[in-house]
Order: sequence, then structure tokens, then C-alpha cells
Amino acid sequence: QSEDTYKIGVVTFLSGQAAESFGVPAWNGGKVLIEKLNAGEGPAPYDKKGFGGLTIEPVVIDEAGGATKQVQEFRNLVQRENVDAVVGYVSSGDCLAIAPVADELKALTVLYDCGTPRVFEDGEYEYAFRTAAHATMDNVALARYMKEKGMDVETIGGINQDYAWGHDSWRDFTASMKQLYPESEVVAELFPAFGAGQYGTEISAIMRENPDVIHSSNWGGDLQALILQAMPRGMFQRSQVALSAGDHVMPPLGENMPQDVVIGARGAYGYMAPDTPLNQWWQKIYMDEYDVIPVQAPYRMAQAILGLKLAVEKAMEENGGQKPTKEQVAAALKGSSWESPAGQIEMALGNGHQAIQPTAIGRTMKNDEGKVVIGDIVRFNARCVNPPEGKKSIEWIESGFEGAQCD
Amino acid sequence: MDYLLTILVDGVVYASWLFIVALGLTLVFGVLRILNIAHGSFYALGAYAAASAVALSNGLGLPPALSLLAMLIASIAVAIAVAPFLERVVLRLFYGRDEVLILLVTYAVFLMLEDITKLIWGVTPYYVFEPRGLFGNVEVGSLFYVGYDLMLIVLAVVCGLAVWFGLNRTIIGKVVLAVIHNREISAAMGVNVARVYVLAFFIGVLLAALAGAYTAPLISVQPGISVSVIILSFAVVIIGGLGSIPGAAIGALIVGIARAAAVYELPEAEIFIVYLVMATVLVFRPEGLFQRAQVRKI
Amino acid sequence: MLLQLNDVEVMIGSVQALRGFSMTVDASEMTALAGRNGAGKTTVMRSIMGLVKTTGGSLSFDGEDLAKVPVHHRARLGIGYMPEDRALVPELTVAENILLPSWVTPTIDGPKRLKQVWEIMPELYGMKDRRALQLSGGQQKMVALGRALTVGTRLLLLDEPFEGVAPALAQRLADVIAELRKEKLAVILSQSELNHAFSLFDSEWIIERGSNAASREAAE
Amino acid sequence: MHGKTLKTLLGGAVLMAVLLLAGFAAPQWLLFTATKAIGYGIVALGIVVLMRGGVVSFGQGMVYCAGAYAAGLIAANWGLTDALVLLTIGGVTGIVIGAVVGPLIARYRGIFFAMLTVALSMVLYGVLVKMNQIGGSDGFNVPEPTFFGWPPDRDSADLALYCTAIVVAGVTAMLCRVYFDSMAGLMSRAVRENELRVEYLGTSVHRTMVLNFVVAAGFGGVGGALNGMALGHVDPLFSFWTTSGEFVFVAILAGPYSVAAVFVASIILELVRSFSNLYFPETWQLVLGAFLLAVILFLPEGIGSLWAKGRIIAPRTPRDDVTRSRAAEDRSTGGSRVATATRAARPTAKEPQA
Amino acid sequence: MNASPARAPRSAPSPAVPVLEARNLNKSFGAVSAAADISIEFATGSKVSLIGANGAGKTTFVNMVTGYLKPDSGAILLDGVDVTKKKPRAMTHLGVCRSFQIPQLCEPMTSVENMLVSFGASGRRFSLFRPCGSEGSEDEARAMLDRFGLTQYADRVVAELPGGVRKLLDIAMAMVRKPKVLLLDEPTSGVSAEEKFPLMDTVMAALAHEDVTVLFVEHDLDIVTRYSDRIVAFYAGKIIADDRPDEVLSDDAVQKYVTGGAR
Ligand SMILES: Nc1ncnc2c1ncn2[C@@H]1O[C@H](COP(=O)(O)OP(=O)(O)OP(=O)(O)O)[C@@H](O)[C@H]1O
Ligand SMILES: Nc1ncnc2c1ncn2[C@@H]1O[C@H](COP(=O)(O)OP(=O)(O)OP(=O)(O)O)[C@@H](O)[C@H]1O
Ligand SMILES: [Mg+2]
Ligand SMILES: [Mg+2]
Repeated sequence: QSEDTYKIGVVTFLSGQAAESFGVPAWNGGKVLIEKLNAGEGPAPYDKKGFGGLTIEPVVIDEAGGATKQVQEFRNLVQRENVDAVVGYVSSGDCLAIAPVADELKALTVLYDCGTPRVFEDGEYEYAFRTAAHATMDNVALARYMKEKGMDVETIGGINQDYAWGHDSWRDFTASMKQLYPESEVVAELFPAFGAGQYGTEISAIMRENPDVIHSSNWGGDLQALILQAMPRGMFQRSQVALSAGDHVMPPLGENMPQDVVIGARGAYGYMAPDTPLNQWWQKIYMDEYDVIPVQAPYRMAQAILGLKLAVEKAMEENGGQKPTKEQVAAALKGSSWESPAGQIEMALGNGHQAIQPTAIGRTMKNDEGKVVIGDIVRFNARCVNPPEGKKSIEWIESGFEGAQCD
Repeated sequence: MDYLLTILVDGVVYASWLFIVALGLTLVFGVLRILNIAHGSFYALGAYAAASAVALSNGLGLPPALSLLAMLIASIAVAIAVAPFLERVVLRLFYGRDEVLILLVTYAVFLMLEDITKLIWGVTPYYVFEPRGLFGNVEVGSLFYVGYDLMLIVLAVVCGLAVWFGLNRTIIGKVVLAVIHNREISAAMGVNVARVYVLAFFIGVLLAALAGAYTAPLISVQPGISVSVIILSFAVVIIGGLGSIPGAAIGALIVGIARAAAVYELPEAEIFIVYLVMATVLVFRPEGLFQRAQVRKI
Repeated sequence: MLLQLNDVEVMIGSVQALRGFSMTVDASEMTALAGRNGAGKTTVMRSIMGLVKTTGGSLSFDGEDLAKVPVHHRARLGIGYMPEDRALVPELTVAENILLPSWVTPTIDGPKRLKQVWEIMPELYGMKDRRALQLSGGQQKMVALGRALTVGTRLLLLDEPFEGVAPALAQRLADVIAELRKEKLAVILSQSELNHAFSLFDSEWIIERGSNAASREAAE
Repeated sequence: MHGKTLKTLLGGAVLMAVLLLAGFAAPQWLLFTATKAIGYGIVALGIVVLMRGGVVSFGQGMVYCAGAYAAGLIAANWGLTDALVLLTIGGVTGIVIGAVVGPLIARYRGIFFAMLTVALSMVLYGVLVKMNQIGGSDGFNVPEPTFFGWPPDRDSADLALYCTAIVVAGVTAMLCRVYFDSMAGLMSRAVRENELRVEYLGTSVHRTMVLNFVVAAGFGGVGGALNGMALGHVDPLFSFWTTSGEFVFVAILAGPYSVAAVFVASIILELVRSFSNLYFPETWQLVLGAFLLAVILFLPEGIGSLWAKGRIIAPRTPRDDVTRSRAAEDRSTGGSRVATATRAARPTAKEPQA
Repeated sequence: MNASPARAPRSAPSPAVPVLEARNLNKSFGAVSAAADISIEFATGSKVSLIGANGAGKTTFVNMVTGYLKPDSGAILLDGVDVTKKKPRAMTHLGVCRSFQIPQLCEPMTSVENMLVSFGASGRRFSLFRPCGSEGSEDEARAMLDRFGLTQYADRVVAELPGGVRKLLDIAMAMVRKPKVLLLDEPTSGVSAEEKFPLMDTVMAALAHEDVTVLFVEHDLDIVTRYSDRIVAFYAGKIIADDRPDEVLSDDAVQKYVTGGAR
């Protein structure tokens, strides 16, 4: 291991379904951010070169191929490539599989994107961290938004992908709705296969029931296909559609994005990011490079790298300016808190290993230039939409959001 | 009644899409004895090419109806670019080998095409929604359907009839049959075997590309669309009996309607209803619905 | 000289199937190619059809070097081949099997030839619409002969045509073949019997372990 | 015991000993890669067994997954973590599934067999994805295994599992070799070449197929249990068709002649995949595909053909040297003089002579 | 595994009960009638040849008797026991073996290996663990090849063998089990003239001292007259003559439809 570089393994989708929506934009964000950081061009407090003077050296790996392959590649990164830390994983299945291996190999690992609450609710790890909030937040916020906007909801339908993400999101959403709209009733729940691509039948089935709200946690191509196929059939006129993670399809869909859709970004990202100097800087470097607004995935990559950066620098300080060990960095990262372009990240859950963060929900609408953007935004503070430490998400929702701190 | 009608319409629309994909697959198997995994890649190539072509035709300010033609031309272009090269340069090396080995060859081609597609078009999705507006909306029962989707049914019927007729009612089709059965003797009887092979493969690729092209307006064209269609169309072809065109049609209808019914009635089963149908059919008809006549052995 | 084989050598795998075999056939000559099992009769015919690669020697047909003629063009030269193993197209009917060569070679008048075949082998007419895959061994043999007849306007290669054919029919086929000579058609007929009853041959070539046997006595 | 059998066992034992010793010198990442490759190899060995009988299963992921889930669930819920016990559970699960499914599936051949096995594995996949109690599509984690009550520490865990894998692989490989060389193994090849003849000789084709299927399923289960332990995680993707496809690839890469080749092939595939993923993260599929094509083109009989003989018994006549180069030439002529007589779709010279 | 004896148990030969009997067999394929009300008996030890025009139904008859085809109606009796519904495997176990018009061999294997398969299938050498080719079974296989004059082809891959040799091998494989009824479908077609008679001699010699019933389909009249004590002539699915060779061959119908009056 070199003493003046800090080698991170970056694992994200470069091929397959999730490449376009998450993997590639995330890595694009990572690339430009690392470049700026290595050049020492970040704003304070991120203005030290690289990680405390150590040059950041990324090694990228494709996440496609399933958890089995990822465990193996993870081991290769750690044991063969001798990386100092691994930053990665979009897929929840991969995160669940990697976390225990990270501990087993004593390898510092930052999970940057995946959504399942189970990683730190069902397990306890020393070397694994997640620097983004888990998916419960998205659906709780979605329900709270509707309540706050005074929408009338009697019947609910859902189209979600048929795997853990879709099922978990739907469960959290319906549970939250039950709390906020006790009278509401689920009239249709559909789980088309992941990557199905054709939703004609599902659209017919759900539209027959005419629910007030249609929820979907679909992402990527599946979400785009759903929107494109549902739009001409009037689904967006007949029902209020709520997309828990839909912001990232807006740049590619452009004008084809229907209006008046309640939409979340899994955090206060992209169109809904706070107007802070850090965010302005971040959006600028990203847009200069790629000419498109960064959506959720690059934001989450950025917050992971920034958090890691501060932790490394703090540990370095404690280590007398020497390159810190993995244990030292882990100790520094645990329970820490830092500012990200999307607001303050706090490692508040999972014994200091799981982040919470503020979020925002809005509605799609045309701006003055005729572009579809997100407006009518409501911000939620982190402790309003995330469970408190020690409480499992679903129990927390079912307890009526006990201990939630909303302003 | 209204309820059954929607299931039927949904099922048939889905079936037509499946059928166009499966048609090329079953044809290539029937003629070249290749169960072609790369068929999914040709589908994707067709979709991408169509996206580019429609963008071009719109960019040139041509009337939207011409985008339908642009899609057809795009599919033909894909077939011209891909089929002769693949058949003459790659697949030819493997003729006469075990079916399973060739299956793996096409798998390798599939892997390579995945990345090649990505190198050409990148990972950003493409949209070609314009053609979808061409046929307006149709009201069936209490629901709206997009006219374009219903047009797919027509396209499927046309493709199916054309290929069936070509194979069964024309002399070319019969020559193709001869080549399938015995390459060597066909050559000895004067058949230009290489040409038959290229032609059959060309049509197979064309059908895949066509399916991709005309599906493009329904979806966002992006990496990964090739994988999902493969297994599904395999299942259809197996249900119908490998190499049988009426088989593929009925297989697609069964799968389409079974799936639609499952979505309404038994959503949990949607993901494996296709396999369930396939297993059931095979239990009763081990060679699929339309089995190929067996050659007398003794 | 219609057909000339000069020192033809063929390797099949590592077996040398032909070791410098030579023969000549004149137009409208009736030739027997005789030899015991494995002697190389089939291989001679296959090399004339271009279905095996020769490793030495030369073949010429009507003065043209056969090595330069692609396999599927040999039919145009008027060479008809009846393979030992029949090799019919199972999905096609009897009539279609016989017509097949005429579809791809424009110079062949299919219907006329078909009629001729019906005349020669009337039992085929009765099953003209049956698919070839169901026929018995001997029936297939007849169809294969019929098919060869549609192509072969100048040279017929018949690989053991009487094998598995009932004597009554064999007799008739022999007569038919003898008749063909009148149409200026040369015939090469392979058989594993060295002393066949038919006395219809103009010449007889004996093949022994892939090369010409010196004489008839030597072969026995 | 017969000499040939003895030779197999002795050879196997020596090879195992060498590999075990090598394990102590190997870097950690290689140990893990090797362990996983061995797990894959055992499953692929099952496919080789099937291949010798003339069918290829594109759904071995089903038994692989079932073995992994059975072992994993028992380890996670009952705390039974002994590696040997878990491997046994995996194997038994596979055998039970094989015994149930085998008789139903033994009447299918070729592509139909392949697709039906795919269908079955996809049904299992579909069911597991829905089973949220055991993690749904995310699967669940498998606790680290113990070895006869000894819980290894972090540094020796990989080595311990590697050694177990070597022993298990060695035993299955030797059993396989003995089976292939036996009369039953010969019958299995005869079934592949001509079922009609085998039935007319008075042997049940069905029984041979079922036997092969059960053996393959047992191997699949053991491989699944092993990889479940090695990865510490199992998920429904174990039963997905792409996983099964990889097993088939390993089997084809190895070829039908050598049992050891299966494991070599498995390691090669893992390394190629891993390094191309590292050096060409954006185009690794292109590299892998090209590699696949090259192997199928240049080593059509698999890498096993580099050192193993295709013959079941050695010829007695001294024509051995002549026959040696035949395979390659047969291919070049493409000739299939007899193929048409029995099965048109098959090449004549499938078996090389050297 | 398979402990069935090499030779099927044999009931005491009784002259009253024919070893094989067909009663009113009918079989048609679509419009083609391949067997029309065929009734026939074969006595133990008889050597019978079946002749007939092409497509007369000879192979179909053999296929039905060996359980490959199920007759549309009628019954087949072996030693007086109804075996109509038995499959080929069961018929083999009962001692009915056959060779084929188109040789059925394991193409990529060598001749010895094919013979070994035959020995293996006959149950004597079947084991999951003992290597095949061990303990003399290979010697036995080679000895059998030797008897058919195939020694020089023993180690050659079957796919490369000339047609006649394949035929011989096919017959040799059928005889490993020492059947009590042996059916040969055109045993000498494709076999060269010099080898035909030695082949039949070999077969007949191998069976001479046992009460084996042999039925063979043949087109070669020399063979027929020399090796059979009875001829059954088929035409269009029917038996048109069934008698001593000279009687049958001089029959008018037979001359007209089958032999062409050559003799
Ligand atoms: N596909 C093949 N592979 C290897 N050797 C072959 C092949 N075909 C033929 N041979 C060999 O070539 C030689 C000549 O065979 P050929 O078939 O020409 O003989 P033939 O005279 O036609 O015999 P038959 O009368 O039995 O048909 C034989 O020794 C045979 O073993
Ligand atoms: N499986 C089948 N399907 C359809 N028709 C069949 C089938 N098997 C036999 N036939 C027909 O039944 C008739 C009798 O055939 P069979 O094979 O028994 O004749 P054969 O007497 O053996 O003739 P050959 O001497 O030519 O071998 C033929 O007309 C044949 O076409
Ligand atoms: Mg021959
Ligand atoms: Mg017959």
C-alpha cells in the first residue's frame, strides 16, 4: 500500500438496467469530484488536496452480475488490489451480501446508494457504513407530503417492481398511509417483474380500479417505460401518481415527463437540492462536465466521498499526520456528521453506521421556460422521516411515527 | 364481459409483441438449427437503430407518418450490417457442432453485442414516442388503448403470414427445408447452400430488429432491454414447438393471455406463469404444441 | 472422354480412402465400379460430386477441371447423384423430392422429368404425395434414384442402387438404366458384387483398398 | 479393487495433497476465488455427467440454489454450522430434488430438456423472490462455518474452507471418474449415441437418465452449499438462468473427458472474468464473449482434450499414432457420411481420438 | 445393478406351442396398410426368411414383433404368452433380439466399445464401479468381433466404417444376448458378395446348436434359398405365400410381385 495515495474501490453499475439511471451518473459524479478534490479545488471544509494530502486513486468495478459475483470482486479488491476503502453498491442485495464480508475481511466499506433498511436493522457491523438514508424515508415523506398538501385519498393502488425494493417500498408507503389516512383502502397492488418493459396489462388492471393515488417505486428503464406507456392512456389524468424515487428520469424524459406527479428523489437532490454554496459548486462542476443536472445517484456518490474524506482527514490528524489505518478511519466515520450538497448527513442510526438526512418531495410542473421541473417543494427534516436509533422502520411507522421530530 | 375483454385485449397486444420476437427465433432455429441467444441483441439493435432513424427523420422535418417507414429502414439496415457478417464469418465456423455448443456461441455473441451496442449508443436512453401518437387512442370498454399498440397486432399477423407463406408455400421455402435436412446432398442437387443460410439468418435478424424497432416507441431504449426478451421468447418458441410458426403464434397467445389473466387474478404468479405454462405444455406434448415430423429411424 | 479421374487421392480423417485411383468414362458409357466393402466406391462418387476434398490427382468433366467447379454447379453440368444412404428430405413429398433439383437449376425441365420418372417407376406415382420420411428403405431408394434422374442428363452416379431393392424391381431398374444409354447418358454404378448377373456394362472398374485393382482376378 | 480404479484413487489423492499444501502458500484472494471456483466446478461436474448421457441442463441453478438455501437456512436458524454437515445437507437436498424431478424430466432430450430445466429453475427463482420471510430477492446471510466444532479465526477461515473444498471436490471428482470408467458410465454414453439400440439391448434409457440426473443434482446441491458458505450470502439469483448458463459454460469449456478439467475451467473462467472486469470495467462482456468464442473455436472438445483421451479403452492395435490426428482433420472435411443415417443434427466426429 | 441373467429363462420346448405367433395383426399408417390381418406361427428352431416387395410391410412386421410398434389390432404371443403390449426392452429380456435395416450403432465409439455396450446391457458386466473393459469382458468383446471377422476394425471409430462392416457389427451386437428368437432385417444388404455367405454362415453357425428361431428379411434370393427352411412372402401388408422355399419361389404371385421371375 502506498503511503501517499488513498486507493478506493468504486463498485457501481456500468452495464445492465441500473447503469443508465444510477451506476454511470454516480460514477460520473465520483470522477469529477475526485478530480477536483485531488486538485485541491473543493470549497472549505473540503479544500485539502485529495484526502488530507493523499491522492485519491479510484479502481472501478462493474456491479452487474449479482451478489455472488460482487462478493468475489469485493474480495479481489480488498485482498488482491489492496484498496484502502470500498465505496459502492446500488443494489440492496449486494449491500446485504457485502456488509458481513466487509467485517470478515476488516475492510472499510462505504455503501453509498442501496435502499434496504435491513442492512443495519438486522445486522451490526464494524467496518461497513452507509452514508445515505435508507428507503423508508422516501415513502414516509411521500405520504406526509400528500397529507400536508391536503390531498384527499380514499383508494390507493401501486405498481412496483417484483423484488425486495418494490415490496419494501410498497409496504412502507401503505403503512404510512394507514397512519395518515386511516380510512384509505388499497384497491390494487401489482408487481410486474423487474425489467419487464411492457406494462400494458398492469396499466389496464390498475386503471380499471381508478384509485385516487397510484404509487410506484420503479426506477430507471422500468419507470420510464411505465410513464411512456401510461401517459397516452390517461393514467396521469385519472389518478394522482406518486413516484418515490422518480427524479432521475426527468432529464432523459424532458418534455415527456407528465406534470403534477408527486415525486421524490430519495433525498434533497437535484431539482430539490438546497440552495447552499456547496450545492452550487457541486452542480456547477457536474454540469460543466456533463451538461446535465446531477440527479440522485451522483449526489449520493458525492456525499459518500465527502464523508469519507473528512473521516480520513480526522483520523489522519489523530494519527499524527500519517496515513491512518482502516480502524482509525472507521472510528472517525462512526457517528460523524458532515455537510453534503443535499444537506447535513448524520451517521445517527445503526450504532453510528447508518446515515440519516433531510429530504424533500415536490411536484412536477413546467417552469417559465416551459421545461418540466419540480416545484411546490416541501422539505422534511431528517428526524421527521427517519426512525430513531434502535427502532426498526416498519415498527416505527406502525407505532404512528413515535418520536418523529417534524417542524 | 368488459373485464374479459380487457384481459383479451391486453393479452393479445402483449402476445403480438412476443410473437414478432419469437418468429425470428423459431425461424433461425428451424433453418439453421441454432437457438439464438443473440436474438435479444438484434432486438436491441433494432430498437436503437429505430430510435436514431426516427430522430433523424424528425430532425429532417419529415412528416411523422414517415417515421414508421424510417423504423422499417432502420431494421433492414441492422440486418444488412449484422447478418451476413455474423453468419459468414462467425457462425459458419461452428456449423455441424452440437446444438448446445452453438447455443453458447450465440451467448458469446450476445455478450459482445451488449458492449458494442453500448459503445455505439452509450448508456443514455433514447425515446421515440412520436410514432406512438400516429394512430390515436381507441376506447375499449371503460379503458383507453393506444392505437399504435393495437397496430402491433396487425404487424404481427402480417409478419407471421409472410414468413409462414414463404416457408411453406414457396419453392424457396422448400429448398430451405432441404438444406436444413442435409446440407451436403442439397449442394449435390444444385442448391447454393451458403446463400440459403445467409438468407435465413438475414430474415431472422430482420424480424428481431423489426420487433425491436416497433417496440421502441413503447419503451425507453437503453442497455438491458435485450436480456428480458430472450428467455420469454424462448419459452414461447418451446411451447409452440421449435421451428413451427403457427406454434409460435399460439404459444405467444397462450403466454400473453395467461399473463394478462395472472396480472388481474393472481399477481403473485405473474413472474413464473410463463414457465408454468411451458412446463404444463411440455408434460402433455413433450416436443411442444406443433412437433416436427420425426424421421423414420428403422 | 466425358469423365476422367487421374490418380485421385482422398484422405478421410487419417484414413487414406483413395490412393491414386484413376478411371475414365465415355459419353453414354455404362460403367460398373466394383469393389468390396470399404474399398472406396462411395468415396469415388463423393469426390466426383465434390463432397470430399481430394488431396492429390485431378478430376475433369468434359474437359473442365472439376476442382474449379463449386459443388452446387455440378448439377448444372448434368451430373446426377444417388447417394448410398438415400438422403431424402423427410418433410417434402415424394414428388417434391424428385423436383428439388429442378427448382434450383433453371436448365432442368422439372415437370417433364417428373413424368419420365413416373413412367420408369410407376409405383412411385402411387405415393407421390406421401412425405418421404415415412417410406420404407427400398421405397426411399427408388425416390433417390428418381431424383438423380432429374439432374443427370449427362452422367449418373448411382451408389449401390440395387441394395435393399426387391429382385423384381431391381430387374426392372436395371432395364431402365440400360435404356438410358440411348439418351447419351453415361452411368457409373457401384456395386459390391463383383460378378453381378447384369450384363449391361460396357466397362468395369475394380477398386481395391482405394486404388485400381490390376485385373479382375487380382480383386478376388 | 481393480487396478484402474486404484490408479484413479491414488492419483486423486496425490493431487489433493499437492493442492492442499499449495493452499498454505497461496494469497488470500486466490484461496477464496479457488474455493468459489471449486463450488462452481462441482456443479459443472454434474452437467458433465449429464452431458455424457447426451443432455445438458440449463437449470442446474435450481439444485445449486436449493442446496445453498437448505444449508444456509439450517445454519442461520438452527445454528448448525459445521461445514461437513452443511455440505451433506446441500447434497441430500439436491438428491431429493433430483429424485423427484428426475423421473419426470428424463423423457426429454436436447433443447427441450435444457429449456424445461430452465423453466424449473426459474419457477424456484420466482418462488424465492416472493418469500419475504427469508429475504425475498435480497436473500440472506449465512453464518461462517465451523469445522468439527472448531470456529476458525478470520485469518484461517479462508484456508479452512479451501481445504474442505479441495477434499470435497477430490472425492466427487474421483467418484465421477470411477463412474465414467464403469460399465454404467459406458452405458450412459451409449444412451447419448443411440437410445434405440440401448433399449433394444435390454437396458433402460430412462433409468440411466434418472441416475445421471440424480447424481448431477446431488453435485449441484453440494456446490450450492459450499458456495453459500464461501460467500456468506445466498439469494434467489443462485437459481437464475444466467447462473445456470455459467455452469454450462464451465462444463463445455472443460469438455467431457477429464474430470480435473472441470475445475481448471472453472478457475480460468473466474480469473478471466475478474481481471477483465478490473481492467476493462466498461467492456468486460466484450472480452468475456471473445474469450468464449475463442475457446469454443480452438478447443471444441474442451480443455480436457489437451491431456485426456477420448477413448474409453485403449486400442490394442499399434495404430494409435495414426489415429491421433484424425479429429482435427475430420472437422476440416466437415464430412458426415454416416451422420445422416442415424441423426442428422449430429456431427460424425464428435469424439477426438487423442 | 442389473442382475438379470444373460440368457432369458427358457420354457421347455414343446412342439405344440410355437415359439412366436402373430394373430390377426393389423397396422396402418394413414391410408397405407402396412399389415393387414397377418396371422402366422413360427416353430422353435425354424429358420424363416421374409421376402417381399419394397414397402410390403416386412420391417413393420419385425417392428411389431419386437415391441417397437404397437399393432392397431391383433395379438403377438411368445411361447403362448401374450406380449402384444411389451416394449422393446421387455422383449429383449424375454429373448427376442433384432438387428436393423439401417445399422443402429454408437457412431463415435469404436467397434469394441460398441460390443462392450452390448455385453454391458446384457447385464453380466454392469456395475457402477468396476471399470468397463476389465476382467475379461473386453476379451470377450474382441472374441465376438473376431467371430464376425471384424478384428481389423475393432479399434476404429464406427462412424468411419464402411457400410458392410457396420451391418456386421449391428448383427454381432444383437447376438450377444444369445436370444431365443432373432430377427434380422436385411442382414446382407450392403455387404459385399464375398462376405455375404461367410456372414450368414457365421450367424447360422453361432445359432446352430441352440434352438434359436431366426427370422430374416432378405432380398437376396441366393441367401434365402440357402439359409432358410421356410419362406414367407409379403405384398402390400399381406402374406401372399408361406411355404418351403422352392414352393414359394415358384409361386406365380411371388414371381410377379417379388422375385420378378428371375429364377
Ligand atoms: N466419415 C468417414 N470417416 C473416416 N473414414 C471413412 C469415412 N467414410 C469412409 N471412410 C473410410 O474410407 C474408406 C472407403 O470407404 P467407402 O465408403 O468409399 O467404401 P465403399 O467401397 O463405398 O464401401 P461399402 O461397400 O461398404 O459402401 C473406408 O476404409 C472407410 O473406412
Ligand atoms: N412410421 C411410419 N409412418 C408412415 N408410414 C410408414 C411408417 N412405417 C412404415 N410405413 C409404411 O408402411 C409400409 C410398409 O413399410 P415397411 O418398412 O414395413 O416395408 P418393408 O417391407 O420393410 O420395405 P423395404 O423392403 O423397402 O424395407 C410402407 O409403405 C411404408 O411407407
Ligand atoms: Mg459405399
Ligand atoms: Mg424394410
